[in-house]
Amino acid sequence: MATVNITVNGKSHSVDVSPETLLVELIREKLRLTGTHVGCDTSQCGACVVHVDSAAVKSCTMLAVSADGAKVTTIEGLASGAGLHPMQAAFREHHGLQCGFCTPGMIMSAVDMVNRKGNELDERTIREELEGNICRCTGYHNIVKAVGAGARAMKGGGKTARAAE
Amino acid sequence: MATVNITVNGKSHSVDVSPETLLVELIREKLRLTGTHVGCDTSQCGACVVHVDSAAVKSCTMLAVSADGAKVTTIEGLASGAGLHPMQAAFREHHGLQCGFCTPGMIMSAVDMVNRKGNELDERTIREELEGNICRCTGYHNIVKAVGAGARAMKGGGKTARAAE
Amino acid sequence: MSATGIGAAVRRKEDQRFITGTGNYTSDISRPGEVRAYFVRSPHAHATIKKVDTKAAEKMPGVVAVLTGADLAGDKIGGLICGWAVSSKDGSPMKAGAHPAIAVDKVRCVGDQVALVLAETLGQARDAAEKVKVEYGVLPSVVDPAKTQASGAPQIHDVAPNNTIYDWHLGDKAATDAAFASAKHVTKLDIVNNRLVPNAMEPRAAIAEYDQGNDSLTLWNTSQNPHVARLVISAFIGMAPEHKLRVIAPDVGGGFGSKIFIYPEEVVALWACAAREAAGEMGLGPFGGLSHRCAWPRSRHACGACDRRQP
Amino acid sequence: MSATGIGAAVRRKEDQRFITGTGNYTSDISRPGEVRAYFVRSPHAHATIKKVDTKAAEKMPGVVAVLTGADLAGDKIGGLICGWAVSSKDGSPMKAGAHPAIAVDKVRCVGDQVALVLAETLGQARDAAEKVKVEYGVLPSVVDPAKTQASGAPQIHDVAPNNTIYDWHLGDKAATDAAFASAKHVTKLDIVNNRLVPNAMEPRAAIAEYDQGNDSLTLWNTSQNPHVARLVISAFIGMAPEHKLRVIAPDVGGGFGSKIFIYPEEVVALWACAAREAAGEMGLGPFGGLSHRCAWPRSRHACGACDRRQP
Repeated sequence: MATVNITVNGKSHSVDVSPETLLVELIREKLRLTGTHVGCDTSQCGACVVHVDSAAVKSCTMLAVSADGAKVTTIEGLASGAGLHPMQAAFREHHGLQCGFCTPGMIMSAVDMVNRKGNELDERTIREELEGNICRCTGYHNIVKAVGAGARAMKGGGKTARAAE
Repeated sequence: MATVNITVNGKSHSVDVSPETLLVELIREKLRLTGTHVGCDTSQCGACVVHVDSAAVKSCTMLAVSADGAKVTTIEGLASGAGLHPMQAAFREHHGLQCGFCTPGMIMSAVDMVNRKGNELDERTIREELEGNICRCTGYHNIVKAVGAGARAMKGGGKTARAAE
Repeated sequence: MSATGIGAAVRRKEDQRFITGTGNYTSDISRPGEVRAYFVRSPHAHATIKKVDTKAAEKMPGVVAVLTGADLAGDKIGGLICGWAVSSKDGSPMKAGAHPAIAVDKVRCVGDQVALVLAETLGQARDAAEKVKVEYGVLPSVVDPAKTQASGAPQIHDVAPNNTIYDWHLGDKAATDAAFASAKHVTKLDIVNNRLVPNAMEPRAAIAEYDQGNDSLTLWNTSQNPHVARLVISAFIGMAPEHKLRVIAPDVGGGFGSKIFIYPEEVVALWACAAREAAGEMGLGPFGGLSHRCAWPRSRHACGACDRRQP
Repeated sequence: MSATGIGAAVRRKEDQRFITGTGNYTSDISRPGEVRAYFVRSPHAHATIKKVDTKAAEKMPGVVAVLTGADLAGDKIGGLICGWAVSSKDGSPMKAGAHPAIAVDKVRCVGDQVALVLAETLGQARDAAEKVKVEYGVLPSVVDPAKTQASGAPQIHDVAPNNTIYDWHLGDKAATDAAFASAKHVTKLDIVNNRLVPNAMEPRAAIAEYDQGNDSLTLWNTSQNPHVARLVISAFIGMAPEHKLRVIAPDVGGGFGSKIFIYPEEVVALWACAAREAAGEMGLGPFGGLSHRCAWPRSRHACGACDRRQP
């Protein structure tokens, strides 16, 4: 067993894990934050995207011990306070989800996209940047709309959104 | 933390507990054997009676660490195989229970009574011996009948019953 | 009498699980990530609460939160109600005092709830509860019902002068008086009712769970009437709309009427899950995201703690 | 178009939990004392099973039980059914082969279930699964549907000669022949239907729980129709009477029809809880009394593993 010291959504945890434990297993099974999903086990689908030290990471690709000392944000910790993060609100407003399974990963990737590429994202950029996130319900069209709208909405609330990480 | 090695219902366990943990807490919360009940926390009611090395013990009165190395039988392990122990069958047959909360302790005390006093128990003996087990539903009358009948039934199946411990 | 006919004994189906230790009483239930609750209770029958200092308790190992009556009042959780309203003979309604689920300014019986400690284990919660410092202003108490209405008796609820909640009369006074007046012989007798203390084998217990996704609450409790519990906790106490509150009564270890009532601990367990979760105090506790489950494993408190004839 | 009138967008209530990570999909559920399940699967499309040696696997850390098709057959658990019966044009019923939930004598596709490993953690179950030794007698396989009925093609099910389950005709043959005979021009065309592979984001998963006290089973699964699942698992597979089986479908992460079916893993998870509990193999496992909870966390297996065009 190894001890991982990790800050998740602003709270610090010290968790004993076996060495082969994946970050997503620590998040889901040890911390019981089940908003981060596992869709494929093969790093293709992106349902497990979280932010590790402010960068989007597929948490099924990272060992828990590699996240020792890291600050992690999951979908549960994205919004500051009781309301929604602007990107969450945009997914609802634009019907950017159906079954909801891919949605946490989509939103975490989208926020990372804005952090890297800014608030004005054209459709082509959004579609390229979402390559690592698979959805099977929506056909992507409304997801692309939601990400664009969410990116613009983050301009005003950007500080709050970043502060949450 | 202390490690307690204990055999419960024929299976051995190695359990880490804090030193003040009671035997009943180990049984209920660590092993999740919830048939043993806590009615009073003060060793009056007898709902927590189990057998420790073949003697009836109020498991809320014994520290878990004191049971290190012991063989424990709880209500879940009383019957051998899928059927009922003769004392369990007698409680059902004679309606020796209502809400069922005191029943596991009653049955474990009754079996211990037979082990100590034999298969022919008169009403006065049974009532005296049940002093440490409180029931609030039945008025005791059918419990006394059940214990007497169960004791006689154990004559035939006594070996099986004892073997289970 | 045939084996299956009229007069034959009918064996109960539920006995199978009760005699094999596989029943499912409230405190047998475990939910992932649950925290354990322990109440700090008043040692006085009547006292003002001057100060509740939770700081030292909050620093104890495993403690998730220490909550007080002020926190509860701040979240606007209503007090417990009396389900049976009685009017006095003059027609005035009963003068029932407020009954907050955690006492705020004053305790009114031994064992009144003063604070709630939530921790990873019950032992930790109990240890931390000893560190909650409560300053009481002890007041004279009255423990004999016959003396409560005497002149100068301590006044428990301001809304009920002379500690009189109602003055209840039934029947036809004029006809009764006339009957006695014309009676050949009249016998006078003081009748004192026995005090009834239902004292089931299973202590009270509760587990509450808040589902953030549906904004809904579930309460498992040792209840004789979960439907009424849902109605009262929803409509009168204001915890959640009825369709967002589920009350589950699993196997109940005796009740004798005492488990008809809604008890403060059940309300507090629900509130601790829901309201405090929203405030971020429990949501990311020691178990990560799922500590919005609060298990209050057991207490015998409500059975006769204020009755000097009961230990 | 008013904000609330006809034509206004209606925001979905369920979105709130899905966008905040507080949904409740099958593999998000955790039950106290659950053991984790991992299946040993066939690497061959067609092979006899000569021997399944579980001894080494049973000695691996954390292992509770290793179960095989022989164990399942011994407990008389029925195979999976085809819910849509089709008769051939000659009126004969379809020739559906047996479909045991764990293969017994023969595997018939890559990924066919051969053994189940139950352990305290999924990692332990997976490690132990590698120690299950299966001796196969590899048989020729047929993977192109167009070649399955050719002379000399490998025979998959003895009950279906030439691998033909049914020869289905619809319509009026005489009238169609007459129409073609009198047509001025006839175009001949081979039509090959696309293969459809519904591939939802949420993999299949199941959690089964056996309540010894009530002798009842609960299954949580990723199902589009829990009521039918209960009927089939009860009436056809014979796991338990319907009133002793509850099937709960929580949030489902896509299905597209693929989650209409009852899958072998769901049946096996239920059986592992109930039957093996009765046999004493699970009841007092590493978690004491409550290891009769079997969680099969996920697998993508059923989606196209036998389809050479799908990775």
